[in-house]
Amino acid sequence: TNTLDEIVQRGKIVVGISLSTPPYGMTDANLQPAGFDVAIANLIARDLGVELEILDQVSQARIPNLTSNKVDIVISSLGITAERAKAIMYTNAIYVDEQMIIAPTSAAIASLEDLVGKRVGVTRSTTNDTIITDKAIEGTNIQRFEDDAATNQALFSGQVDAIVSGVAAANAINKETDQFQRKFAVRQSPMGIGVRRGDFDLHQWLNTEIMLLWNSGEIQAAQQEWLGIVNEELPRF
Amino acid sequence: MFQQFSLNHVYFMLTGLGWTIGLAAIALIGGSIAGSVLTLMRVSANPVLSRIAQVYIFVVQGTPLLVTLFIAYFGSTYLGFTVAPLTAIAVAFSFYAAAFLGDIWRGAIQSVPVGQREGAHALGLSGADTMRHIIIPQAIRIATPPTVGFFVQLIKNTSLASVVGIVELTRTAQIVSNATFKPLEVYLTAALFYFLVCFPITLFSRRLEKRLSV
Amino acid sequence: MADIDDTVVEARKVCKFFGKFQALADVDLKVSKGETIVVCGPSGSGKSTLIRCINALEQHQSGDLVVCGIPLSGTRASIDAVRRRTGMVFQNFNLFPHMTVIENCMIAPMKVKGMSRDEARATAERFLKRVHIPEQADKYPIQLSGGQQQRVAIARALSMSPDVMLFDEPTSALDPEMVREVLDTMVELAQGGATMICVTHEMNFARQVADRVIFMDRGAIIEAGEPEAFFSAPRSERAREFLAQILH
Amino acid sequence: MADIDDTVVEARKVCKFFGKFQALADVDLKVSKGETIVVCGPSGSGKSTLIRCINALEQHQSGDLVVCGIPLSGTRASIDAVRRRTGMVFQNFNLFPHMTVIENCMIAPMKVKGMSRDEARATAERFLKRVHIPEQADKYPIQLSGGQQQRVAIARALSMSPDVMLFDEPTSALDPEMVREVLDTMVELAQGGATMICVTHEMNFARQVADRVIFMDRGAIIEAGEPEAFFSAPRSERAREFLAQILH
Amino acid sequence: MNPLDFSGVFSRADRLVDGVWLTAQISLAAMVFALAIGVLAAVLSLSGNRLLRLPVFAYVEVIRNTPFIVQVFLIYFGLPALGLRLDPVSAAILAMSIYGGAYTSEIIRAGIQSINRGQIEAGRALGMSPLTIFRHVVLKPALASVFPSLVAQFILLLLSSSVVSAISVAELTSVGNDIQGLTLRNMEVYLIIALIYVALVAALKGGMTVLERLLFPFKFLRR
Ligand SMILES: Nc1ncnc2c1ncn2[C@@H]1O[C@H](COP(=O)(O)OP(=O)(O)OP(=O)(O)O)[C@@H](O)[C@H]1O
Ligand SMILES: Nc1ncnc2c1ncn2[C@@H]1O[C@H](COP(=O)(O)OP(=O)(O)OP(=O)(O)O)[C@@H](O)[C@H]1O
Ligand SMILES: [Mg+2]
Ligand SMILES: [Mg+2]
Repeated sequence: TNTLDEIVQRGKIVVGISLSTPPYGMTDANLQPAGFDVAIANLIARDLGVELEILDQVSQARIPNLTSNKVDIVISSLGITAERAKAIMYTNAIYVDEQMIIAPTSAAIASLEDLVGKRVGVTRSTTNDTIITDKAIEGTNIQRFEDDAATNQALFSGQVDAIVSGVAAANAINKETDQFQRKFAVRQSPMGIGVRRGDFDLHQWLNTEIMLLWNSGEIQAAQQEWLGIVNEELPRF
Repeated sequence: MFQQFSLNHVYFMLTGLGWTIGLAAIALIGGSIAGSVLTLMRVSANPVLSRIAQVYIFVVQGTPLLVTLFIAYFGSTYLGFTVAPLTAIAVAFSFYAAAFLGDIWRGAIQSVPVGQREGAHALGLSGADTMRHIIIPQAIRIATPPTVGFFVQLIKNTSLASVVGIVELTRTAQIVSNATFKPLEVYLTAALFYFLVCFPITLFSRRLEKRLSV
Repeated sequence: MADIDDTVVEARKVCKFFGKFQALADVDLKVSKGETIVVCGPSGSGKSTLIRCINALEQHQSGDLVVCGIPLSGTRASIDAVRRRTGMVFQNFNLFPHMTVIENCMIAPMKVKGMSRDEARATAERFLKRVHIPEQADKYPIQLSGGQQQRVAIARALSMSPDVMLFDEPTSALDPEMVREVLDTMVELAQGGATMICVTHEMNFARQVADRVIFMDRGAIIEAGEPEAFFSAPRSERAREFLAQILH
Repeated sequence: MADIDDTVVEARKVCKFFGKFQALADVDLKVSKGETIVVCGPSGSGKSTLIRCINALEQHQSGDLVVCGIPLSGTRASIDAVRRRTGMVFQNFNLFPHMTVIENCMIAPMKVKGMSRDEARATAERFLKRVHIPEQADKYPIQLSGGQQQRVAIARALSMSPDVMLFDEPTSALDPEMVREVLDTMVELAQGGATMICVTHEMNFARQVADRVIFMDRGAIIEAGEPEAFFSAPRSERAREFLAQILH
Repeated sequence: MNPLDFSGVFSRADRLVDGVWLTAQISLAAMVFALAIGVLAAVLSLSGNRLLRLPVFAYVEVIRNTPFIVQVFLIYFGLPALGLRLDPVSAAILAMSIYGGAYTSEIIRAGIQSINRGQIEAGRALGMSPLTIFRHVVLKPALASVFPSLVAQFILLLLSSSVVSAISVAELTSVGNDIQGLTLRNMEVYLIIALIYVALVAALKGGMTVLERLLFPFKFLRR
């Protein structure tokens, strides 16, 4: 079966998005799906000339939904790693996030060394998690929470000394309060769209689409609207 | 970008509550049917059937419901077919509830004194008539409180349905919590909704227990 | 099912084992129509097992047991047929607590004999009158005294018009003053011509109506005879000991 | 706590109500040291209530009740003191199922009298010997026959060396052959000089050892007298009826 | 459809072992505390005093009728506002104890009520104080009679420990979720996790059966 043909034939693309990970996937004030991932999904559906159906998914269901044909693609702030790429195929990046350390303004934290002996919160299974796990110096106490709300709450309630967060979330926190500030960036990480292994036609079409959307400036506009920053360059592979 | 936790969100959570109640109904009905089958297997004179039921109960009770649901929904692909979310829920919850209800109901049936069965047999009542007119009416009174108690847990467990993409109460709470970054307030609201649904049921069960014990 | 002679129960060399334990050892017994038999013996001697085998609540393993002309072969059909034609009264009454007195007496005639509700009610009322408690028909068992409950149990068994009534220590769970009313009911039954096998230690009852007293020990029938002869001069040592013990 | 005379129990116009229902009506009773009293009467006549008031399991509402020289006034102290000095044996034994026989007999001496474990064990062994079952010391109650269990219950009560032993139908839950062994134990006790109040319908026991038989009905003591006189010629109509009923 | 590939799970077996160990520890600790809370609450709920019964009623009903995850959040994120800051493991044990205690108390209450009144009267007749009667006459047979229900509840408590992954306790489910995130092999991880839980439950059941025989030998005797 060729997923690309199927999508066109049925006139509908089913996209798996987590609606509980703002600003990527969320609901707006009218409780309609919104966010960066949703914006990209809309553009893709428009250019395919088909209707868009969004399937809300919890993080454990993202990949099974894809591999068991419940969705056609996954746009769900999926960080790209080599091990993950064994389970699914990634398209070219649609956003490169920067993992920031956020901590109370009063805390003297300037480098990974300063995190030794401290409790660092992160949302489980996100790129943030992968990166801090990879980079943290021996002795750093990493605590993994199930979603961003819990991770942020841990910081607010003092249950952790710092958290690792994407730029957008950091912006949002700063908008709310000045008790916490960004300390330093740990690393940059690209995020792509997930496609079933072997779906080469669809994969190729999406890469083409991403290149066109970048050239037309629509990806940048979506980044600006939802993430508050615009990447200078997107890596391609 | 943070939204204020507003009445709008509460409405949204109410739609989730609607799903929760619907799912609970599916789980209760499916679970009761499957539970009856398992109970009959468990109390049957056939040692093979009873043994199968025993192993089934042990394995399913020992497996987290999330995993059961996950396997029901996604595992079917490995067998070459796909199932709709609601089908998966009906199947997984029925299987899960059957394991617990089978246990509860078997206990109730066996706690009817043997003298009752013998009294019926001595009168010449058939096995089926004995079950229907003598054993089950008495077992129901014994089984009702623990059954109702289990139903409450089942209602709370429908929160796991989010894994198959259903936006029930707990999932709406997650979504709202992540949009507002106010997990405490949001989850407390959700807890209140659950409480309002479940408390009348446990209260009913307590009443029943009291009435039956006198 | 030829009932040509008057034999209601005939046991020949009946044995019953629970696992390795032998509860009945080569029991021979013949009970004719209209007879009243009293069975006594120490605890664990197999009295209950004997009458439970007779109405097929237990299955004997060897020997022949013919009840109401039906050889108990272990088939469903023979078991069902025998249970229909025997009535049983238990020590603990075993009334159905969720049914009223009259419902207790109606359920078997309706479900087993296929009587209509009205017919069953009429029958039940007749037998409740026979045991002198027609006015309790609509109460639940728990609202009755022990003596009344046991009389309901007798009426319930009678409502199937059995060929033989089996009693397993029907008075031993009763308060002393209630024993009398149940025994009186049983005496009436016996004098009315019913065939009865009663496990009981009420020796006055045995004296009054038993045609034969049977003494069991360790699964075997040790002695059988007319009540007067048995009580005044038991032949076996064991029966003597036993009687000395229960007639403190 | 002047025990100058030999009175162990003295009741004067004792009344006991359950709600509006009067269970004891102006009961007068005097029991002296070494006496054996048998109490009988129909079900619900207040026999149990009487002996439960005597050991303060129930609180009477009016009248005076003095047990072992202690006026039962309802205070914690008087209740505790009376319970220590009375021993009670129940119809259903009420042994502690989770303790071995000897532990059943040791727990009260240790926890109430503060005996050491060794002392309590020695006492318990003595009383188990007295009731003729020293060899069952390490079994659990469920492993014993009913008669043995009741004898353990007697030993347990004796282990507190009570001034008076109270028995509430100690043999009525027993198989007929076991009644004898318990009665024998009680006879030995009585003949050994113990003060005993026994609710029982075992008339032969009463004949053998009772100093007085007390007949109760509807909460009142109707008749009291020597056993022979009471059994052969009860004065009251009610007692006559009752005796006719239980001596079927 | 992807073929099943367990290599990413097996290569992280050491982390699973750590997770199992932590799951076992917090579950056992919670069982002990839940039992203690359950006994206390059961006694209070049977007391004649309304002022003692009412709080227990409220406790049991609130806990039974609200999701466990909310109770976990309140203890971990809510208590700091009151000045009590617990590390994740302590918060998890506390939450599980409170949750298990509510169910346990109902079970133990039933056990205490199932004790024959005659037992208590026998204790009184022997002159025992109420406390002595409770400790030596009531509690042990009560626990013995409801032991199977307690074990069933403990199994549910063990399974409920998976929820505390939400407050960053690295128990079995949490380790499983980590591995899912790293490998995206969700089905494989869940199959292994389910097997481990079934094994844990089997071990718990086995242990409890042995314990039952040791603690309550009188339950297994026949004449
Ligand atoms: N279902 C059973 N399984 C195993 N053994 C049994 C069973 N039923 C009875 N027995 C044993 O068979 C023997 C005879 O039992 P039965 O009940 O017939 O005695 P009984 O004479 O009626 O005694 P009792 O006077 O105590 O009622 C006893 O030793 C008893 O333990
Ligand atoms: N706790 C109680 N509450 C209410 N009524 C009670 C209570 N205990 C006893 N009674 C009533 O008091 C009356 C006397 O009871 P009691 O147990 O003393 O009688 P008894 O002579 O021992 O009878 P039995 O021979 O049946 O044991 C009965 O009518 C009984 O119903
Ligand atoms: Mg018997
Ligand atoms: Mg009494």
